[in-house]
Amino acid sequence: MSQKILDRLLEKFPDAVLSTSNFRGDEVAIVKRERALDVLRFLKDDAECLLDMARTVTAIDWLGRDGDRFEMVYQLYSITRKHGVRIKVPVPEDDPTIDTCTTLWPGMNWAEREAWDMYGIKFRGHPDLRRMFMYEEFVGHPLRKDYPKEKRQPLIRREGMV
Amino acid sequence: MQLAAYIPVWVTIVLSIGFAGLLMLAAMFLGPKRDTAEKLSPFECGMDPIGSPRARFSVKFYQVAILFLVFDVEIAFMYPWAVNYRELSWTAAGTPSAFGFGVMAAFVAFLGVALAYVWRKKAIGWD
Amino acid sequence: MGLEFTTTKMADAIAWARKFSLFTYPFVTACCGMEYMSTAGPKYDVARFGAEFPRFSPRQADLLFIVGTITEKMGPVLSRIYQQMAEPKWVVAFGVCACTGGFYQNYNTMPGADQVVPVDVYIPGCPPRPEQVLDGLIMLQERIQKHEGHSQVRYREEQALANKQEALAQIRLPAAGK
Amino acid sequence: MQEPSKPPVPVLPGVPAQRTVVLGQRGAQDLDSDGLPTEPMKINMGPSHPAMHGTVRMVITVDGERIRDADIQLGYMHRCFEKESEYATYTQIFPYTDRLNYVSPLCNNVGFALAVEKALDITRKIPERAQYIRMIVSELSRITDHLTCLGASSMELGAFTIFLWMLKAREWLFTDLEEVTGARLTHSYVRVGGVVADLPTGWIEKVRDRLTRVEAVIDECDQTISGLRIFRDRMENVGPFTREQAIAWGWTGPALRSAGVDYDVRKDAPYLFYDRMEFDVPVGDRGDCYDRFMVRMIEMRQSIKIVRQCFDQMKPGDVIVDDGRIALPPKNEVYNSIEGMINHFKIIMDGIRVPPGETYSYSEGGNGELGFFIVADGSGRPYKLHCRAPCFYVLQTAGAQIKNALISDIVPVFGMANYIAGECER
Repeated sequence: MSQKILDRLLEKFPDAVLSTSNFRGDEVAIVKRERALDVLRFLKDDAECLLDMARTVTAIDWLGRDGDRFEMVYQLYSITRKHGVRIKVPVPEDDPTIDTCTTLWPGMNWAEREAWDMYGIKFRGHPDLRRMFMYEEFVGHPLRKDYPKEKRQPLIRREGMV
Repeated sequence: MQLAAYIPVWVTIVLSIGFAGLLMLAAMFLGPKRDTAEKLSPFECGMDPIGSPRARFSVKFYQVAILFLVFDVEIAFMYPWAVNYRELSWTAAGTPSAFGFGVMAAFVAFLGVALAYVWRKKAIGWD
Repeated sequence: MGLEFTTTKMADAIAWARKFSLFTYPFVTACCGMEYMSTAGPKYDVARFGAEFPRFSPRQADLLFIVGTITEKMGPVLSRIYQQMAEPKWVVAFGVCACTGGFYQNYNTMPGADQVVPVDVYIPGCPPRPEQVLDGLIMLQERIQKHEGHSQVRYREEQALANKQEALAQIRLPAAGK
Repeated sequence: MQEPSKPPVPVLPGVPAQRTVVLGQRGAQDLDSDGLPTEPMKINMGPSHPAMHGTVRMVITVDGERIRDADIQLGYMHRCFEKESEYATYTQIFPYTDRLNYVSPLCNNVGFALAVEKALDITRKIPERAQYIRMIVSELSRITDHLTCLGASSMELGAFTIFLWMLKAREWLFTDLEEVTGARLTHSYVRVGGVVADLPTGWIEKVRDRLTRVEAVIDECDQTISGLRIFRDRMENVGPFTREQAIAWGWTGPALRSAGVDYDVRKDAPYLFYDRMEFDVPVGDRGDCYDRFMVRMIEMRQSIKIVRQCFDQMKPGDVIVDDGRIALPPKNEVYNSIEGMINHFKIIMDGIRVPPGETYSYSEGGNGELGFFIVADGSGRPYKLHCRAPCFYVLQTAGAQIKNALISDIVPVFGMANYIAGECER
């Protein structure tokens, strides 16, 4: 039902949209990183789409895949129009930064801080980009595929405890 | 001057001060003193204390505390009055008299004026 | 007999009084908190054991109830609160996360609260049923009565050490006098 | 009056550049200023605090009782749900989803099961009875969620009796759910393709009568506390939020409905058989703590209505999809036939094979829209599983809600945000 969002996207940003797909009823559009903020702003303000609620922002770590390692995922929804779309933005490993979307949806402030904490993707223009969950002394970004699951960095231990 | 009438009052005072004092002294001498630096640091929900507890705080706290004190003492005076209310409202000749009620009504009225003044000056609320 | 008889009887009497009036500091973090509510609630009422009165300041508590998962970030907090409690103090690990970290074996979950504080009674279960918690509490009360709590043992060792040093000091004095 | 020449007032290091007065040097502006100058004080409402539900650290800058700024820090209960689920098969993730929002665990189970079924594209093949059972247990779980939230918040505001009454009702539901699922709190009752076991016989009549008693307890609490002058003064227009603010900040569930937006996933994107159910969605207008309290109070009654309708419409049948690659075969088949044993072994050892692809599925959890974003790579373990936690976004605005409020307003705001550590910090 939100196929028309993808059509509008293709007609408005033919160069920015790399590909669109429809898997199990979820409309997905992969957008270039440079034009990502313009596409998101268009999706939010355009009378036709009006995606006023961003559900969640997260990242995927495609370690070992050729091409860009990270991929930002924006899950958007419109409460008035009752339709939604998923925007994915590939982010290269050597320069893991992207524009923040808190200017459009302030609700994604903490979600982006969590993506920074867990995946190490910097958000340009984020009001206060600090670690969301881990403590400052923690080194590394735990949800990356190359971070071992049980590698603890303990802050305090009783004497005699490893 | 029948000083004897006040003996129960002295007894209660001595008992209360004695009991409280005894307990505190016992705790001070018998209780184990095992102070470590960590234990003496102020409790801040488990985090390192921020700033010093000696910082200056707003005068409004003092204002609210004093006002509470005034009306608390007012209530404290009502207790002995309420206990003797039956005797106060009968004259020796057995005819009902409004003395008991009148005394407390006047007392409350005075403090009512104080309450009205404080209420209008908005000293009770916080902002 | 003399002093020892009275002190042991006195210590037992005090231990009996302490075990039935435990003031708990509920260090509640996770799902076990829901079961802690049920334990303190009307049906499984923990007040029957005298341990119902939660004190939210370590100064006034003598039983630290570690309820739920302890993460690495929470470690320093737990250790500081344990040290700010007055002796004698006891620690109960409520739930398998507090005992061994449960099925969270990862970078931010501490494998058990005893990595940071000495625990007296471990209550397994995820979350443990209120009956299990009451059983754990009874076990703790037996330990208190037998003076086997960690802080009680440490206190006795320190007393013994102090007495020994004192005895040593007396022996050396006459030699200096001659 | 000639202005006496006085030395410039030194600004204390570390204290923000606010008008600072050194005692004894009263400048002209101090005499006629309305209030006496005060200095902000930083207070640590740390992780181990009853109002902070045990795991939130908040550093508040306080001017007397008025809060100037609040910085909320999480992470004290981050249990790495997403990292753990990358190392567990789909069936093994159900116990982890129980412990996300551990106040309404079955809503999480159902939400996750729907997400995996959407990825497998078998949503239509789930037997009817299993879908009805899922609706019943998730609505009962939603009632326990609201009972705990309202009870705990009332206790934090001083109404301890409401806490005990609501806990009494919650105990009844715990025992009923325990009969079905085997556990009081961490049920892990739902499976991909259906539920583990059918309802015990006679359970429906027992729960029907139980619901009438729960409803009586809810009415009793409603009459006692909702109209109470003190309670309303503490709750009304504390942390009000407008429609636009609520949508922009990603609010969902009771919080968003209290701000005036009637968005309920069970109505907007009906899953299971919610479209056959007839229930209404309460909506507030000011978005403050009192509206959130009343929305949850009314929602409990709607959930009871839904459960009753499910009981009426439910018919006997099997409770899990009979597809060897997804559901475990019945035990006698496992021991007596080769196919059964192979199926059983394949599913247990390397999990349910979900075809590669990404799906986002959402359902109405206790606190709002609970979403699961699954990236499957064809193996039995998800490549990535992200959980959209509804109270994560409501708590984000707690700092804004209590700005310029009194310290005592922190308690209702945190109570009504229904901050659940497991779900918020995953």
